Amino acid sequence: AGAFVKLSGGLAQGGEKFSEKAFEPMRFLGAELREYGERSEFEKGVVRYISPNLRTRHSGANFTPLDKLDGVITPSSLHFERHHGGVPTIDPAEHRLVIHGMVERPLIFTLADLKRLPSVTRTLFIECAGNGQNGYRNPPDMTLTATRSRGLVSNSSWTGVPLAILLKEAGVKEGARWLIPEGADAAAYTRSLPLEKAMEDVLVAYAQNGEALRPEQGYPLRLVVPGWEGSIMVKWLRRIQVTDMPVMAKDETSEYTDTMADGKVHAFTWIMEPQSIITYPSGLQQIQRGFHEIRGLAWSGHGRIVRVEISLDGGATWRRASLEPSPDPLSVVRFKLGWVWDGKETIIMSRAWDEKGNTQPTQEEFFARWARNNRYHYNAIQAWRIGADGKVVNGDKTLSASLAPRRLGAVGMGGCGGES
Amino acid sequence: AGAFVKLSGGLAQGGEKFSEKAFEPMRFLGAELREYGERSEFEKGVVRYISPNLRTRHSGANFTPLDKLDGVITPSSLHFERHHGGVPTIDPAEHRLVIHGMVERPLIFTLADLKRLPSVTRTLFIECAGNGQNGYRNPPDMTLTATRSRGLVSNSSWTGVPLAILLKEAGVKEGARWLIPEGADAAAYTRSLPLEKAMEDVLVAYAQNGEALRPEQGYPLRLVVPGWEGSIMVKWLRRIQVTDMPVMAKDETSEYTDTMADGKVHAFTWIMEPQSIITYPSGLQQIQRGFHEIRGLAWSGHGRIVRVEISLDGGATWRRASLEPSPDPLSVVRFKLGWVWDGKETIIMSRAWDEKGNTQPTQEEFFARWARNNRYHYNAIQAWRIGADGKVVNGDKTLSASLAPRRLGAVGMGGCGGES
Amino acid sequence: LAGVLAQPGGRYQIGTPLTEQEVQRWNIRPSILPDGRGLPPGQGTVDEGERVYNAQCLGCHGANGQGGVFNRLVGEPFPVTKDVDSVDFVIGNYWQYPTTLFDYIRRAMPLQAPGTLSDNEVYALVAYLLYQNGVIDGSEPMNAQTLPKVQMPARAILELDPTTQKRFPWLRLP
Amino acid sequence: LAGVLAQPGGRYQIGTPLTEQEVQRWNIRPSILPDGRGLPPGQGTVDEGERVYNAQCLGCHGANGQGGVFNRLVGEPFPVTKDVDSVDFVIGNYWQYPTTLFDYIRRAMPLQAPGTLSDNEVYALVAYLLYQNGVIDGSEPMNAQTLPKVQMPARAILELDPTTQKRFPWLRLP
Ligand code: HEC
Ligand code: HEC
Ligand SMILES: [Ca+2]
Ligand SMILES: [Ca+2]
Ligand SMILES: [Ca+2]
Ligand SMILES: [Ca+2]
Ligand SMILES: [Ca+2]
Ligand SMILES: [Ca+2]
Ligand SMILES: [Co+2]
Ligand SMILES: [Co+2]
Repeated sequence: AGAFVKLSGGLAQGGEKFSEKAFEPMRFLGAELREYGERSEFEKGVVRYISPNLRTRHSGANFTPLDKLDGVITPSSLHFERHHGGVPTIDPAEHRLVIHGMVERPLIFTLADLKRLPSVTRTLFIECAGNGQNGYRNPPDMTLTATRSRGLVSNSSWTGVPLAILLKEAGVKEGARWLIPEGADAAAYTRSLPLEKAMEDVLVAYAQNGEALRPEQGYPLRLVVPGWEGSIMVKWLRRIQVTDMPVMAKDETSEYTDTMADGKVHAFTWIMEPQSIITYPSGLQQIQRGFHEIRGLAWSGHGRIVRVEISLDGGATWRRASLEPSPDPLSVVRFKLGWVWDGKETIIMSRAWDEKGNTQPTQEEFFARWARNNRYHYNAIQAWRIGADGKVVNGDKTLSASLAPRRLGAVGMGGCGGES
Repeated sequence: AGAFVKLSGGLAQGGEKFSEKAFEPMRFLGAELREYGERSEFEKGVVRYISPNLRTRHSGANFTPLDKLDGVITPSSLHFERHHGGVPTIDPAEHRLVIHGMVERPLIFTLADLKRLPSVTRTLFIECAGNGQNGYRNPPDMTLTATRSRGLVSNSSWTGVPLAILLKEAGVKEGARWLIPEGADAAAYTRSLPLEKAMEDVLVAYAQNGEALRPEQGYPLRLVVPGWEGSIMVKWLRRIQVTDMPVMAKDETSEYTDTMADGKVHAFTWIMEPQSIITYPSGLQQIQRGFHEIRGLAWSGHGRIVRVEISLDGGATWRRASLEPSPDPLSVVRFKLGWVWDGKETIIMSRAWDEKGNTQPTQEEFFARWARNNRYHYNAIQAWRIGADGKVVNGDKTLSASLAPRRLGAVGMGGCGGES
Repeated sequence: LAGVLAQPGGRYQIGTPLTEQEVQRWNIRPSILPDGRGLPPGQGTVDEGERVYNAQCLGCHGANGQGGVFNRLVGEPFPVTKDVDSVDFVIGNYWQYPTTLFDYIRRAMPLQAPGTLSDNEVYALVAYLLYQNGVIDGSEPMNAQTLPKVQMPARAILELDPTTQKRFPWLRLP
Repeated sequence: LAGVLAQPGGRYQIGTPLTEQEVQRWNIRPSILPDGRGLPPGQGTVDEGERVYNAQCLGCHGANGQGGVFNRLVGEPFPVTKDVDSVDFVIGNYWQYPTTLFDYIRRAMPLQAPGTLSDNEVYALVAYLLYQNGVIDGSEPMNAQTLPKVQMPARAILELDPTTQKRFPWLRLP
């Protein structure tokens, strides 16, 4: 952080249009066929961001490097991580999923069992409820990047068996309303999930982007709960208890509850509100005059993104970006707008609208509802300021002291924003 | 090969429904947050197939392990490879793309230049023209797997700049009809591509599944030519010459031409015909009685797959499989059909239909048109035979000696089927 | 989904039934519901809790739960306002259900050796932490009867998210 | 694509113009078109070709191009029929354009050191391989004038793929 990344640089050093080095690869045989590929050595700098402030890497989060990626699929090696007791090493031959509680017949499933059953593949975002937490800093963090602003989101193609099928196999009893899924990690992580949602569209996923789930994503089994906060999508899934009451687990009471401006605390804020983030040009990048395609990502747990607007004048006027076709209503979508930068200081922003008519608040609107010490579900519009020198920095306004905090949330020692 | 893979096995060894080992991961802290993830150690056997018969791994192909993957995205580490002089190591800061020949102004582009321009992301299959070559063996190869039958196909989300934009920047001159793209590999691989196709939908891609192209896929730049044979999608792209004539390169004359039953040789067989392959249950897998979801992959270079049919009786009757929603007309699509296996010997097959009404031929129909020594564009229906013991093997028929070869194509020492 | 081809009984007949005893063996860290269901036999006092805390928890959570390398567990004031830093959200001012404490400590603490505390030790730790937070007076031992009856101050400010309420009109917080 | 925002001249003004000389410097392995465009000055004979072949190619392609570790380059019969194994598709019976030989050998061979042959050596190798395949009598040296005029027997059986013809009605094979 701190160094500006020259993204739109032109030619080779020294004014030459190309160098003799460009011919080198043509002179020798390259690498042989391999069983399993790796990325180029020149891409080794594209990594998940891990805050230097973390007290432990056994419970915390890291960020998908949104400002260094293209398209909408998150490479599995770069999917953001969040866990509470480290990533367990699970032998899939020993792993089981048990469904018990208010059911006709408790059942135990092997992985092979689950893979025989009807499967579904969907492209879905997973977003940490703590995403955006760096937006709570006031005055704004001038070293903010798109990654640290909104990188607690990733987007993958998930394959699994509908949880509804497993529940029907076990036979849910009259009066059941809730599921308590449990992980096979050290923290035996649990949450509460309404049976109703499970019967609609929840997946017990075993594959991610075509291959087995990654360890950090719950290998060999996890819940995928389309559109809801990531923390409910229990990983390393080993047990689902069917009940008539939610468990009110630590991570749905003492964490993952929202503090509101009216002094109340909100529980079960499950559906993720619309978000958008401009990834190019974005914080700590460096651009040059002339044409650029402004690009970013948008998503909403309420449904399909139907419109993304971009302002090139600090929010005074807005124009419509074009959207790439989206594989699924609950997938991240890529937005784009062609633009010629004239070399003058410019504030750019984006805001997303979903099919239900929801959009993103300004910072002021957000803090009018949420308390300034809240840690979750921050989705206010992010601004970037392009200086006359082409350097891009956080363009958020400094809020009045009474409205927003000087140091809170992720920036302090609690929460899951990944920086503490 | 030779060993049968028990995919639908039930419980732990010794009749126990679960073992104490299942609790192990819960007793200790797991792995820490990491900058770059890796797959589980238990998945290390999921690799690209490299034939033991290859004379060199510097020019050849390997196969995507279709029978071990789910969904439709091919993990980039498992995308099939095909190259003629090894995989070059290219420094993206030194790499350039030059457009020259019949243009108003020859132009040189850095990677940074290309990334400023309008971008497009599409999910597209890439299939080697040699895919299916193992189908030329007669009698059929009883060790065939879905991977070795059709694994020279992969499916990725590609991001890049439309080639049309670059050509317009350079200004194509009157009379130009062709492009000759060249790679920066040892073989300086070239092909001919009609300008007309380039103006429609060809991409100069720099990203694959969200991140930079993989080295085997052309890092840092490759052509993606939607729906056409993979060999035309020049990798490590360094130069595009605009001409009025095709170059008739080695790999569009002495290779990648089809020998026909009438004695002729066909050039420029670019559009990939419909294909489908059942991946579960498939060759060398082992199943048990009861319910299974039959699953497979289908694609066509002519356009969207609109129907896949499955036969459970060796081709006598066909029923319609369900199709997962497809992100793009030229993406691979996943098909599925629920089925209860009664323990009797069964021959299963699939055939795909595209939106233009094209479908797959039987072996006999294919060899009535193509010569038995042809090496490319084999898309005949693949059958699997499930024995009464649940073992799955190649279910293709033995053809009469006059129709099909005993040993040809990929099985010999030429061609790109990846086995020679 | 597989309509015509499904097995007798309309089910897929996949998955193996477990006996209630096998379910118990699998369920090594049972969930505790807010009404106390799931709480095991046994009990513990504040004093016992203090001893276990000092031996097993103090290293991470500090003397008297005041915070150390990791989260503080004890603190004031109640109610939390928007000026209370979230690092000061603790059991006394923020936890809304007493059962959560038992459930969480038994399943997840101590961090590096979860699942090693006895039920009596967990009851004692719960008693100690509630006492330290000024929630209970410590006169009664914690057990399956007393624990669910504890009133957590922060329950008063907990509400259901309105968007969730609209989506699930039947939903009431315990 | 970016409509209203495009730069003056309707272009994006991205990419740097090259001089014709810079294009030449970049174009280290120029393409040879079927009509001979792109062929360099220089020439080579069958005898010269034999010497280069034995020194640089024989190890992989065998004595007289009969095949070794890698592809055979020389062989009969013509025309290829469906009974000819594809490993016997060679220059004499399967290659359709003489210019392809020059283009390919110069750009890609020898496998481990491509780009190291002189133009004269490439002409000589082309002469040698065409002679070995019985395509030429070897009386003339190979050069930019003679090479494009060589008639390859396999050109007679080459046709455009009918699907491609339908898609691009203007397309004719050279
Ligand atoms: C080795 C360090 C360590 C030890 C020892 C430890 N804890 Fe913790 N504790 C943590 C960490 C880290 C967390 C945060 C876990 C998370 O949510 O990711 C935590 C969280 C907690 C919480 C939840 C706090 C909140 O408000 O979110 C409680 C309660 C708790 N511990 C109690 C205990 C008790 C009781 C013991 C002793 C039996 C104990 N801890 C021992 C590290 C430790
Ligand atoms: C180290 C091994 C090696 C050497 C030395 C070598 N070649 Fe090759 N050659 C190959 C391989 C491997 C191929 C197949 C390349 C491919 O298409 O992937 C090939 C292909 C060819 C072909 C195309 C054959 C066809 O019908 O597809 C020609 C022609 C050829 N080589 C000529 C030469 C000449 C001339 C030389 C010497 C100047 C030479 N080779 C030296 C390995 C070699
Ligand atoms: Ca806390
Ligand atoms: Ca925490
Ligand atoms: Ca050949
Ligand atoms: Ca070859
Ligand atoms: Ca809401
Ligand atoms: Ca065709
Ligand atoms: Co979170
Ligand atoms: Co091929």
